[in-house]
Amino acid sequence: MAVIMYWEAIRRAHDEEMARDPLVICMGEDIGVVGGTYKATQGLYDKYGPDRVIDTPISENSYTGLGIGASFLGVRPIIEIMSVNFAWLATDQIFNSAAKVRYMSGGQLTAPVVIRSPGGTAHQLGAQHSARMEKVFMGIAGLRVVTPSSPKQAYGLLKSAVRCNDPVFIYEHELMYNMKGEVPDAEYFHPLEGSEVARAGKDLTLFGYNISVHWCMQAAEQLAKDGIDCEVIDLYTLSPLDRAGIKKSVSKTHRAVIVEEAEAAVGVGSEVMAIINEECFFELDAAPLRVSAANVPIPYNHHLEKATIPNAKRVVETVRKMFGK
Amino acid sequence: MAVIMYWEAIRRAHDEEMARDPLVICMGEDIGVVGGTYKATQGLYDKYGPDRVIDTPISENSYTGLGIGASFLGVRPIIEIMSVNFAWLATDQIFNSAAKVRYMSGGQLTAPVVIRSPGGTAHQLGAQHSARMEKVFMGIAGLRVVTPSSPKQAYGLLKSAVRCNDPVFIYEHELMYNMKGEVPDAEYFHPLEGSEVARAGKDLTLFGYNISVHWCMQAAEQLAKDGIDCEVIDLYTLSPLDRAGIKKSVSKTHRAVIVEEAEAAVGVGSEVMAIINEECFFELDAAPLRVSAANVPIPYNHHLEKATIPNAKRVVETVRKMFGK
Amino acid sequence: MNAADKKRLLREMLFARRFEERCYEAYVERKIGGFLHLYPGEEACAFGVLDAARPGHDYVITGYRDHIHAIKCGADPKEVMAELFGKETGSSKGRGGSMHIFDAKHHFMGGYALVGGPFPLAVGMAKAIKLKGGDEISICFLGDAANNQGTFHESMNMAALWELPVLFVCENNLYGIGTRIDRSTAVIDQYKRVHGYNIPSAQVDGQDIEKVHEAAKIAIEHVRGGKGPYFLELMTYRYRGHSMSDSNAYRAKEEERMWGKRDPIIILRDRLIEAGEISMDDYKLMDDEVLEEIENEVIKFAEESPEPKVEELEKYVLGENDPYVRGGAR
Amino acid sequence: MNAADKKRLLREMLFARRFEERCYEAYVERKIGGFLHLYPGEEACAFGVLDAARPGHDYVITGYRDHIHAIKCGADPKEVMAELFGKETGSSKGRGGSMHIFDAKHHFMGGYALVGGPFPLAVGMAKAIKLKGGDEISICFLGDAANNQGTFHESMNMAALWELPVLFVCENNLYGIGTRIDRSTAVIDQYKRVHGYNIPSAQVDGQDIEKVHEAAKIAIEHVRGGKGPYFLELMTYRYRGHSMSDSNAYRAKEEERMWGKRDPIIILRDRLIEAGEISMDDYKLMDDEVLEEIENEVIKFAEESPEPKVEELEKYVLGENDPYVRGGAR
Ligand SMILES: Cc1ncc(C[n+]2csc(CCOP(=O)(O)OP(=O)(O)O)c2C)c(N)n1
Ligand SMILES: Cc1ncc(C[n+]2csc(CCOP(=O)(O)OP(=O)(O)O)c2C)c(N)n1
Ligand SMILES: [Mg+2]
Ligand SMILES: [Mg+2]
Repeated sequence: MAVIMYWEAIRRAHDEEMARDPLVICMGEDIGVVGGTYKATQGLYDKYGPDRVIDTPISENSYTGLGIGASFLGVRPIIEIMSVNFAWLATDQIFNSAAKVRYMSGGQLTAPVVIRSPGGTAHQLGAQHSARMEKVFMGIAGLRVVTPSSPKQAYGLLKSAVRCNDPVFIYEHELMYNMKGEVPDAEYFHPLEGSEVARAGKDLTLFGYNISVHWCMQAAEQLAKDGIDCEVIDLYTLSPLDRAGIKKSVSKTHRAVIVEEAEAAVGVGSEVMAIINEECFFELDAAPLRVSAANVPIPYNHHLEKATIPNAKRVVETVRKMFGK
Repeated sequence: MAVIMYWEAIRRAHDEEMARDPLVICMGEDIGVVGGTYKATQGLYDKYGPDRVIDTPISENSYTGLGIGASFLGVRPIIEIMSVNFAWLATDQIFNSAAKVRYMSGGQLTAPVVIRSPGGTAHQLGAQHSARMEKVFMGIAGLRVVTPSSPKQAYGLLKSAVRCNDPVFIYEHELMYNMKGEVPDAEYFHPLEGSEVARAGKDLTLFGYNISVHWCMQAAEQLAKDGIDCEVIDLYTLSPLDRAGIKKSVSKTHRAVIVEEAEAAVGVGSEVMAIINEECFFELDAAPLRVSAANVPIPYNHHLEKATIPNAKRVVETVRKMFGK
Repeated sequence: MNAADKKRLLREMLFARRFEERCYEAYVERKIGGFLHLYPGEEACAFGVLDAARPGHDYVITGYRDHIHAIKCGADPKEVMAELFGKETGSSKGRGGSMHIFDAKHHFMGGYALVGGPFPLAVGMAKAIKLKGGDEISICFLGDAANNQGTFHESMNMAALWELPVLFVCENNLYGIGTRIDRSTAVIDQYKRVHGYNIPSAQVDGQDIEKVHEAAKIAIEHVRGGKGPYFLELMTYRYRGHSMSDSNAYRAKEEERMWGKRDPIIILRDRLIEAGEISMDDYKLMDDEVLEEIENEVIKFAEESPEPKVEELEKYVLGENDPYVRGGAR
Repeated sequence: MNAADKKRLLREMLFARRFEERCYEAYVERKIGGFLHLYPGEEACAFGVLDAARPGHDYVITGYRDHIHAIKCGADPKEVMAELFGKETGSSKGRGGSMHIFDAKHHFMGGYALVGGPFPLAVGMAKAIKLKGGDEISICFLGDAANNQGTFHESMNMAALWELPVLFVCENNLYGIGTRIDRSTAVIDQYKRVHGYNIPSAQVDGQDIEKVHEAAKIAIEHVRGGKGPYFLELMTYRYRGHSMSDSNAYRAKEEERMWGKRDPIIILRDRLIEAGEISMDDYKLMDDEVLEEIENEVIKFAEESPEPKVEELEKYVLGENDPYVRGGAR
């Protein structure tokens, strides 16, 4: 198994799918000649040409809509939105067209588009470039939402998303493109539904997704030294959330902390808590807790920014508090 | 106290605020000559003229942005988005400009806009005209979100929202404009934060907002006959949610059911549950439950539509189930 | 256009008119719900353009005022009516409703309810056609007021930039709901608005189907010939309110009278009578036949069709048994 | 423009150039974080237009490439630099950063990071001015690629329709990040794109501050005179990458050389030297003074200023003690 970076994994998935099927195309701002802000499409322009690797004008709603329209006729566009902050502009087409067309046409049309976009708070990008929009995407019927926490997932989720007949939103992370990890040499399709036990444990479940999985893993190591054995669940699918996986883990550990990069309100944390309440309330030995961002537009100043976003330390503190330590 | 309709209450608030302050204006599609799809601005065009009662082109993102820009200079626009389904198009300006400008300017600029829009599933309007977007708006730092369940609230919340220096989103409901209710004859300002005990009870708390308050009230009456005494909490403020009010009621009744018109995922229900878990988990005698919409784009067919959206009957059934009846 | 074509089109337009009027009645009878946007007055637009195109082959998309476009593409009027009645036999299995008629097998790619939403979808279909190398074109019908939406601008730019085979048809009925075009739009002539994208365009009387047909032929030849997009503005008028809930109070009676005299069906009928191709009695007979067909076949079918099953509420949200959801067919 | 004005503007532009170059260094030294978009090469645009306007009085808004526009409006360069350093004394109290410089008291209404976002905000400010009856105008600076955003179209239409006092200045540097204008835009001459809204426009050499100033005077007279919006396209070039993370690899070296010879500062300097208004030594002295001021005042201030307090993280999200939050002052 080769060790490659997250962006390389995404690039590889693009390349393989485009080589296989001439109707797989990719599009977005600066993805062609430049090869993508995060290099996810590097070299593809030279290989597949401008008709299939399309540098779009700055017109998020319409180029997304264009991809959706093309998908009605069997084209499989992989649409990059350079940063999820700009995705607000495209929500109309994503939610009103892609997510609804199958239903409102009584199953006649499908919109097999993949929309990829990095979210998250990177380094001092400020209020308008640090959005975490996962919670918005995961609340919409008709849209699948997945979010890779590793190069392997980044590769395998994109592969499956391209082939799946439903619209899939892939929420990547600006800080993770250079992360390294093993990716199978053989073609690999990651499931679009489910969750993964990133670390088995018995005392408490830490729920993470995307970057917060890593905070959870670090925290778990730290907590192991205190004698608290954490299970870490990687929620790589945000919609539909893996109710069975959540139930299974909490039924075993009886405690839960959900770690999310976004502000708490109506987020991944609240939904996971609601599922826990619905699925296994009486299994709980303590009130589940959330570790979330401060409820502010992201400040530019480095210290303020750091104070806004959760990290492993805050996870550790929260867990210790739960155990009264 | 006069008994007037919800739309009349909104119209009255517009009229009073416009009469008082020449910098209060209103804008939106067909709000002028036609007087608004739901009559919320009826007669104002003739009274205040086209410079202050502005029929806009169909350009949701930009006319909302226009209102926001005007508000930087002290104008107080009341912006109507004809239906919340179209608000996706304006989310960029609402969230990226209005909600963030105060923070990212270090407090120099404020965006005292009011954005009003009816959401909800009315009668057979289909997938693209039946959105319930409350959960999207309430997850954004820097934006206040309120939602009136009665003419009095509709009047008083708009009055306060116009005067408040923060951007306020008012989530109305297509099915409620003709609802009648008492509105104080004297000028009245409803608080923009908090919640109301719509019905006091001791056995269980039903949480509702906007139209679902009415389902809760009907259900409570029904359940009273079964000997279950429900408290109904009207969450007229969706952001920030009234943590203290939620805690107080659940600490008294020890049981909670949250009733929302939207699909469950990352919604009002999940957030209220999370707050209950955080604030008063050990007060609970039963797992809290949600009554939510089916997870589908809204179907046109009347029976399917009815099966999608909660109602008083489903609330009653859920409560009975909780009591094992 | 020869005499036979004209007669056929007269019947088709008359059918469309009666179909829509019958919808009106059915709405009043509460057989149809939701928002209902009718087409009377504008028939020459859809029929003139699509008769010059290849309906069923070219891909067509439009807004919420969509019944007639669907029918002209080949959708069975019975299924369209059944859709309005919310029945399982409807074009969209009762899930879509009036604003969301679909008939994919006849390449009618749907009615959409967000104003401006179909622009990019149409351009995307054109992109797909070009990529696949087909000889279809993409045709997008939308109203005048839709042109103020940002998607108009973004879509025109991309269509022109990439020389995509898409024909934009602007049904300019002078109003967006109750707002007259000069109150929403700085430049009233819509065909001029595409000059900023180097898209060729024309403005034509939308009440005279022969003129529409002629202009559409030129436009379609351009688009199908691989020369990129074209924008055709048709000046027309709707005889009813914007939708059923609209009283039309904002329109001057004089204006309505003026346009009433320019009824596309009457214009064509009188021309055929004048040319001795049909008599007034022929026309009346035609009308009777149409009315009977609508009543005895279309309405009957819709009435008698079954409702969707409530147990199937969650069907069509996502695909069923998609192997890649489980990580591929292993 | 008289000689004194030219000399003053030369110094202002030189200051801007050195300011930006110093930002570059500070970024490399990791004193500045985030995205940093610099202005070298384009100075004649901001200075030519704003010198013809009333900076501090007229309302100005722009994108993320905003330091210099803020300074020309009257923002203290020390505070701008402190903002870039993320300090409490910064223009936006360290909360905004490079892309979000604000100086409301000088009517610099901010830098915004969503491409196309300022268009409607600028039109809204113009609406407010008109409503309040002031003699200010609203000035919106944005790049060429921003014109492909839907907000361009929507905003132009509303500005023209309501004849609002707004001047749109397009800083056309031929690229949107790495995408050359002809690869994103069907009609390359941006001033032509506003014909579809009946907005008067002009295209001018953006490297020659005198030409910019002259064109801006005409434009501003039009706008301030109550005749509605105006669109001014300035042909320019950025000498650095789009932002600090950009290598500029996509630009032809020949093109860069060609534009490098058209440096707005050198053009003005040489013209003044030729006219005998200044000597090369005067210029060098000026440069030394500017460099010293930046180092000893601007950078020093930024370096020595305090960081925001972490306890104040949640300040500025919403207003404090707003009486209407509690239902009015009772
Ligand atoms: C995005 C969006 N905004 C507003 C509406 C409400 N609306 C429906 S139709 C319409 C007028 C459209 O007029 P036009 O495009 O001229 O088409 P016409 O109805 O005249 O055929 C409006 C404002 C909508 N459906 N979608
Ligand atoms: C809505 C949105 N889409 C994309 C981006 C990413 N982006 C930042 S600047 C830029 C190019 C803008 O080019 P132009 O308008 O010509 O301005 P310039 O940088 O050349 O001055 C892009 C695509 C963004 N910030 N916002
Ligand atoms: Mg119209
Ligand atoms: Mg540029």
